[in-house]
Amino acid sequence: MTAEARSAQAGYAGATRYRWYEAVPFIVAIGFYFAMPDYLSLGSRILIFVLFALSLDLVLGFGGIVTLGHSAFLGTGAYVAGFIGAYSPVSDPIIQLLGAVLAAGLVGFLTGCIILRTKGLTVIMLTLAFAAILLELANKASAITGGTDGLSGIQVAPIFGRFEFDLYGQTGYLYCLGVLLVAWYLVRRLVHSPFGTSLTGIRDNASRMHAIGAPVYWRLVAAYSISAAIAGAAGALLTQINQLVGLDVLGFEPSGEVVVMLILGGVGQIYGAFLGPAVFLVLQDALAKQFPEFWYLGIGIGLLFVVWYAPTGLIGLISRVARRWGRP
Amino acid sequence: MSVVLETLNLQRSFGALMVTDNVSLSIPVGARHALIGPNGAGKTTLINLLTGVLSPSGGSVRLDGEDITGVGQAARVKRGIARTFQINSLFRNLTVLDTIALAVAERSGIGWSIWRPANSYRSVRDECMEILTRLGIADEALRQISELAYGKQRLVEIAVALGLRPRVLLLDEPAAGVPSMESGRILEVLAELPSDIAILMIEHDMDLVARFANRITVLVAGAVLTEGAPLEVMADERVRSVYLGEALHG
Amino acid sequence: MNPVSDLAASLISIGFYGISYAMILYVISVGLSITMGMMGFVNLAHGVFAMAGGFVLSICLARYGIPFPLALAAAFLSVSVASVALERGLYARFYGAGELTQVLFSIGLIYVAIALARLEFGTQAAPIMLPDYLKGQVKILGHDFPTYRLFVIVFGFAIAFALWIAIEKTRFGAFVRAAVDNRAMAQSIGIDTRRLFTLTFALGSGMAALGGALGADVLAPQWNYPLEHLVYFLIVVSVGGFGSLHGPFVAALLIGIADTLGKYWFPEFGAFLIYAATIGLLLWRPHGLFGACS
Amino acid sequence: MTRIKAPGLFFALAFAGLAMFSGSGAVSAQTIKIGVVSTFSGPAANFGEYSVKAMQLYEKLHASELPAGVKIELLVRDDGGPNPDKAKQLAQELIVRDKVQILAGAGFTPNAMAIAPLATQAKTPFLILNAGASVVTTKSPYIARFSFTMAQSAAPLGSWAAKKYKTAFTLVADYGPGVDSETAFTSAYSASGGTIVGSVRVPPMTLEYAPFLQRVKDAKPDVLMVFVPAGKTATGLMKGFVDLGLKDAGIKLVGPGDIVPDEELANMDDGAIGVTTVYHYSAWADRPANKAFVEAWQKEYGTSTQTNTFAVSGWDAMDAIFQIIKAGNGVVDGDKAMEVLKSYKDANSPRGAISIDPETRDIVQNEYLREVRKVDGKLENIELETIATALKDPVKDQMKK
Repeated sequence: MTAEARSAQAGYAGATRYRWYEAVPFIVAIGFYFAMPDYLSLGSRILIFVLFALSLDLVLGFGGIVTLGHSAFLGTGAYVAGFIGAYSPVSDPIIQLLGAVLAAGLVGFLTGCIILRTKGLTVIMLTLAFAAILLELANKASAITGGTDGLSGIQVAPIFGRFEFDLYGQTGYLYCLGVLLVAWYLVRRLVHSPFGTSLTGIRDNASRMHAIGAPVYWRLVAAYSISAAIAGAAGALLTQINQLVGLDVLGFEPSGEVVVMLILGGVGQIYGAFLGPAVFLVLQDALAKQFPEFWYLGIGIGLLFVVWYAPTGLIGLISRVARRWGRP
Repeated sequence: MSVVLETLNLQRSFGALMVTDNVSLSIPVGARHALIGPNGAGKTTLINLLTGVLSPSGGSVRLDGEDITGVGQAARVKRGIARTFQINSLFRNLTVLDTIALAVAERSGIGWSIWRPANSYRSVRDECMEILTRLGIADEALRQISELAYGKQRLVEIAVALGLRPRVLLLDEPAAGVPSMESGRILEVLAELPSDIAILMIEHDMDLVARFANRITVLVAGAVLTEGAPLEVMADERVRSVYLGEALHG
Repeated sequence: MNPVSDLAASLISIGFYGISYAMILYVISVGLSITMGMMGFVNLAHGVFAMAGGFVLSICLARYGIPFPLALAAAFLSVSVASVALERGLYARFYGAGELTQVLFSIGLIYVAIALARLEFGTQAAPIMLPDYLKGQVKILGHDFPTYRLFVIVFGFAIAFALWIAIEKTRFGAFVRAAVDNRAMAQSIGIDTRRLFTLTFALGSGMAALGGALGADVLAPQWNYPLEHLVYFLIVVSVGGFGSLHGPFVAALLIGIADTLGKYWFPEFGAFLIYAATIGLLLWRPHGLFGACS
Repeated sequence: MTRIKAPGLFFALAFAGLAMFSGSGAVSAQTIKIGVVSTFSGPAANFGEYSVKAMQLYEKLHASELPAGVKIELLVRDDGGPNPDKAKQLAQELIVRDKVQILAGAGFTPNAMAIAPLATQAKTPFLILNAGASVVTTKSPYIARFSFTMAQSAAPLGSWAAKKYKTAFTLVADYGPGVDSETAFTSAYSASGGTIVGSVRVPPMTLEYAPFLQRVKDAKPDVLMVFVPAGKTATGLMKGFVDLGLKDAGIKLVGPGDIVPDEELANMDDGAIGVTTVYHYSAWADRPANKAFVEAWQKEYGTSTQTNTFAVSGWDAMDAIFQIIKAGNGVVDGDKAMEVLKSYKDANSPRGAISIDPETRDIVQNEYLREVRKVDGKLENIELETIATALKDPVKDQMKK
């Protein structure tokens, strides 16, 4: 990436104004709504994972924290939204969403305070371990979580009291898109702020950031908590769309897959988080249909291909191609 | 001259190895102080102790007469101690401007701002450009660090430290790895720094030390061998033998 | 009936199982520790080699009736050789790449491997038919111990000893230690790190295969093996401290015994204990028990 | 200035790519579409694989019975394991996009629960092929179960065990089915006068059972009831049972049939011999209907593969689907189909006489006492006696009382 391209993104000399291509994901998403009304269920799933990947991009892409336990927050959000819907009279989706965001942010803050004292592989192990403990906890507390049978009986009222979640998933899709839009705006502001720039600095060279007097640890804890809160929102959406929470939201699979999706798309560039999940889930959907039993092979080869030819992810690949075309 | 930074019997050991052995230094306001010694003498360790990267096994560090031995790295920076690194320690993926702006932003307390875009902080940008102009690298402001020549990266190292508006500047071999033609430029830059900044410089190049310093401390095996005015120190037999040995090795 | 000697008998029995489980973990993980420490490669696909070892053993025993010791050797050799091709063809390209790329690469490799394993071996675990002389029980000091578990323990200690000799006392070992300490330095003093990496990688993968084969009776070779057991291997390596040789040994013993005793005394805490212990240990020593503290 | 133009293009392509996968096209009105959402990858890949194979086999053998011109199309989707959100997405797409008339599958209870509201909304009959939690059928009036409930085997097992053994220990995997069978066994066993001397719940993916079995050994029960996931976990348990000397100590190992699955027996060693279980099916049952089923299966898929519970669920479900199609003469209407299902009876299923309880839409079937024996050098589940005839789900029966 050239200096111009980089500075066009963020930083003190950067440009914060919006460029046309930043609207593309949303235009495509809206186009998708009209063009493929039969695929809105897959569409919602993609939007939710985009949100999840976006939250991961904040810590992994901008903060440089490699985590294999991000499902801890997806799961916390999913269960808290589920608890509110199942055990309290509150069935308003927005309130459930906010509850999930707060709870996941809090869990992120508490675990972040511990995890971020360490570095490298130790961080990976600690994130893994915390997610595993939460999974065990949810399994043990089957009286309230439903254990492996899942938490059901979740009441979700129509959004704003008007728009009901329907069989075709139209409301759900637009709702997810709305939440994603808000989260994207927040993340974008954050990334362009001095805080975001300092995160990039920490990722590139933490000891340098110490030397200029930045409170590196607390910056990371803050980023981690915000990321957790956004992941919690993704979890809440999952709950509200399905009106059911399964134990698998806390499992290793979402943690691992979201990392794969994000790296596939490209880390630290916001839009990699949009592209990665879209490609991964569409591929998964298509391959699982063609060869229901062996889609791993396709995904695996696809990943090796990307690692081999596009180490900066699909976004990196695209900008390379774009540059070549742009300057013959 | 009032003392700004001093150490009293500072000690640090790694296991059985004493890397800083009873070092007492005192740096007055406006000092141009050089710290020399052979490889492994514990010079960088001393800087790490002064900046709070390492905590000492014994002794104390004082700033303006106040004990800051237990004070963390960030807080020391806030109180005016800045450093550069022996090996370029910059942000490969950031621009020169952003690199310095990070320091300026931390100093002016906007590092926590999460809503306003960074580029809307005009004053930060102006201050960065002012520093870059002073160092003669304003043209490079928008280039990425990794695209810069090594000598220019050394200047950026100094610029970052200046962005912190230090009262005490600790330079860890500012000209290391720079061809002698360019090292002259670095010396010029240092000479132009405000005279009220106290500077402690680690340096190997005796030529450079002779031109820069008005006081020299010689560190050998973690302990102070001698301290004094440049001519005095360079005439010292022990120093000569240490450096002769070093030269033969090197 | 004497409750004290009853408890002692139970503990001896449990401890025995814990140690044999630990040996399996150790033999599989030690290779990962060395490759991670020396090449700085986050190889999440290490379990693939262990799985391959298990499958090779199963095929040798069930399909071709090859004697057990030869089958173990075959697992080690075939996987070592195959891993050289993988290392030269794929891994080598990513030595300089970042952690993230390596994570993605090795996950891709896992996906491909498990898909192939499924195509070849189906969804069920491969059967392991132990020879008769390793079945049954052995009586030692009045206690009955399963013969195979005893074999695993003896074998594990022998491997640990052999590796210690190989790394501490041979020229190859000296090179490996030098490269773990400082790769650039090793290169500058004339060590052919390229070849050294390949050899070490082959050794590490071979150890994984040996461990996978040795442990196949407990951790049955099945196509999802590399993902299923990944976390345990990583725990052993990170608790032991990567790049260390005796680290994984001590960590495996610690984890094997603690896990087994924990499940015996507090079964209701299930998997909590092991994760809580890992978190505790890593907070106490972030670089692991024997990791380089830099 | 560099403009990153292509991302947009790529997004467009990525989503446009979707369009290509959507083209199922128009089919003749006489094609009945059946969507199967089950597990074909992950540790539980057997669930879907065997059910679908049995459904295809039934369809192949009975195609001539369909009304003239009517064809059946199976649309198979992989939920990858206990992933309710994935299962729900797949089911929803099958309903709204592929317009399937009948749904089947659900290896896991949470997946069934996630699909249930869709079945209700779309009035699509949903035939459960595995998920065994009692509560599943209450989640939608369009659900009918062709597999089993956990209590159906565990409760008769408890009553039977209490008559022969005074003290029992239970060891179950700490997840839904395990806890369900523990509960059903314990209450039946206690009700019939037995004493539970201990119980332990183990992590579901446990392979090394030594520490748990040592607890059992310490407690010295007469009988040990276990439920752990089929496959290598169950194999590991039986190895430990022998290795730790529980078998020699005279402790009897019993459990629901899930612990000695028919398709896994070939991979188990002799440690499994003597394990006594209660289940609704055995591949070695000598009912003529079963012999014919096994023969047809092995002719189609090879003699090395066994029929099992997933296969028989798929087989019977397909039989019911044929009845629905025949009753509607090629037209499937959700409500009418449910009427057919509620009165569904088959005296000649490979598992014996079965029917669907019109009240609960749950399966009513026999339970057999079986023992693992070695016959001609191979392990087989031999049915000893029928210990419950036309048994309804005991949990729902109890709730009524």
